[in-house]
Amino acid sequence: MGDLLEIIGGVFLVLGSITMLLAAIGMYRMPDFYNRIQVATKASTLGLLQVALGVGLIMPGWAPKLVVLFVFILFTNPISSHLVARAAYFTKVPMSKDTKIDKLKESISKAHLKTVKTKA
Amino acid sequence: MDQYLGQVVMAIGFILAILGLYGLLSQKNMIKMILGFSIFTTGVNIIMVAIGYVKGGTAPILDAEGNAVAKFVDPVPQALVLTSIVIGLGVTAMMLAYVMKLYQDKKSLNINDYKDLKW
Amino acid sequence: MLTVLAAILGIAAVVGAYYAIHNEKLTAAIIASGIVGMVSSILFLLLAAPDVAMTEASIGSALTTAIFFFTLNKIRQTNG
Amino acid sequence: MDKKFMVALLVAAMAVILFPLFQSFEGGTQLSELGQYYTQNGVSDTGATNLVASVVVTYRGLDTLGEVTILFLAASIISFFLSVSKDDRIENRTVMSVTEILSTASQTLVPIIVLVGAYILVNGHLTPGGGFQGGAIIASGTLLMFLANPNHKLNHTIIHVIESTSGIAFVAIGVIGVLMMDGGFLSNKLFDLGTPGEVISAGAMPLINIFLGLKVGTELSNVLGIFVESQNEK
Repeated sequence: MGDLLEIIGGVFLVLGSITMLLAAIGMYRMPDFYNRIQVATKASTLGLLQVALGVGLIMPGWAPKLVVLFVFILFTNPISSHLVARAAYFTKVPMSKDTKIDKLKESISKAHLKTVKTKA
Repeated sequence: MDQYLGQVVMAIGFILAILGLYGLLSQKNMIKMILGFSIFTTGVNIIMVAIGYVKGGTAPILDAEGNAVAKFVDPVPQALVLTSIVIGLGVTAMMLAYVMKLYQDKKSLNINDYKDLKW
Repeated sequence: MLTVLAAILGIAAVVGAYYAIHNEKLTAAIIASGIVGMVSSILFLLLAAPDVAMTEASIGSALTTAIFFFTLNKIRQTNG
Repeated sequence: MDKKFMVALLVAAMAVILFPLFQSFEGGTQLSELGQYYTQNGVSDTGATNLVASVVVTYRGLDTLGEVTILFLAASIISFFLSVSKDDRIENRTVMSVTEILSTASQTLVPIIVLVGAYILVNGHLTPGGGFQGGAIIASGTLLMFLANPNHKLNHTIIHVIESTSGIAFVAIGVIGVLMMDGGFLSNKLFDLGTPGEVISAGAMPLINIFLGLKVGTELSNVLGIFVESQNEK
């Protein structure tokens, strides 16, 4: 029984490594910053989750801590890359020439700047 | 296998410390100087932790029953570096506060423009 | 094996430090110094110092970078 | 003398000073005498399974007190320099609006981050962690709060009360150790040492860790808050 769990965990570890490798290849192949950050975020989130699952199957004692890690990765990874991409858009990082549609430009007028009152 | 891990990491610490010192001395921009200082601090911290490293040692934490399971690394340098990192943040923040006030005064980040105490 | 990993991380740290010192753009230099902090936290973990690695990860890469950017923003504001 | 030459000379001198340290370093096959004493007698002396925490809090507690004082001095100098008077404050500041994703995520994540910080702080004598680490993690939670809402105002009264109270409590525990026991300043034997590996064990160490973490966390949050508020100055 323990051997079977270990084998399944090993398979998940290998799957996670392959996903991360695909992310690295995608970083090299993609034409511009926005495509690259999309590839890196999706593949690395999935790869990290697979690695965590594999470790949890091999070492069942660590499972509660790995669940907490799961939640943290699922929350923070997409949010941070969303913010990085948004910052890149507003600092005018150039897009690839093949980009046809720019939805963010349509939906944002001047509303992204707002004035706040600083006096209490 | 990992015969030279301590030496390799210590060499990295030396290179970082010397690069940081070079940046601190050679740059004119005050923010760049503070960046050099923080890199220097990081390098010195790495050197200190590497001094306490023991070949094949594990972190100095016992198991749940309070028995030593394996060879430990030295806990004393780790304890010193722990406080040194937090103080490094405090000192960096203090220097940046000085830079903000100096910039409000003279509108320049160049260290050569501040000659009030030079005589 | 760990030695090779440490050497690769060390190259990243040294390149980041060189970039932080020699780049003209301040924002890029600050982010490079944040990378140095993050990499050095992994080096602490390799040297069997998890306590130090935790502190360095949250202070060296998050708080220091944030304080530098607050200063930069203030300087840009004062400039008008 | 040329300045570049002087810089090169100083850097080379530093390298020459540091090189013998590197050359004589053998990667360490055994601990120093002090480290050996700490690793062998750490558990029986302090009852904590995390030896780094026992060095920071108990064996070298006086040094830690000095370091907390340095941090307090740095924070005081920063707040003295960057405090903004009411007349100097600009009325309206234009900032980039925060996306809904970030504001929602920060509402969910900040309590979790502070909870993780508290866990690390309370379990400092068992697993990696302790006052300094927990405080730094709590401060990074505050940083996320500021990123999600740049106009957030910290309640300075509460922060100062927590900071001063924990500082006084830290010193008070040390003085009680001198007066009541014969263990000396910051003695660990204020309470029963208990069995190593349980949450309530190791004498006064969890209590000291909690006060240390509260002090470091509030101090770093306070520094961040001052830096954010100084953006509103004219």
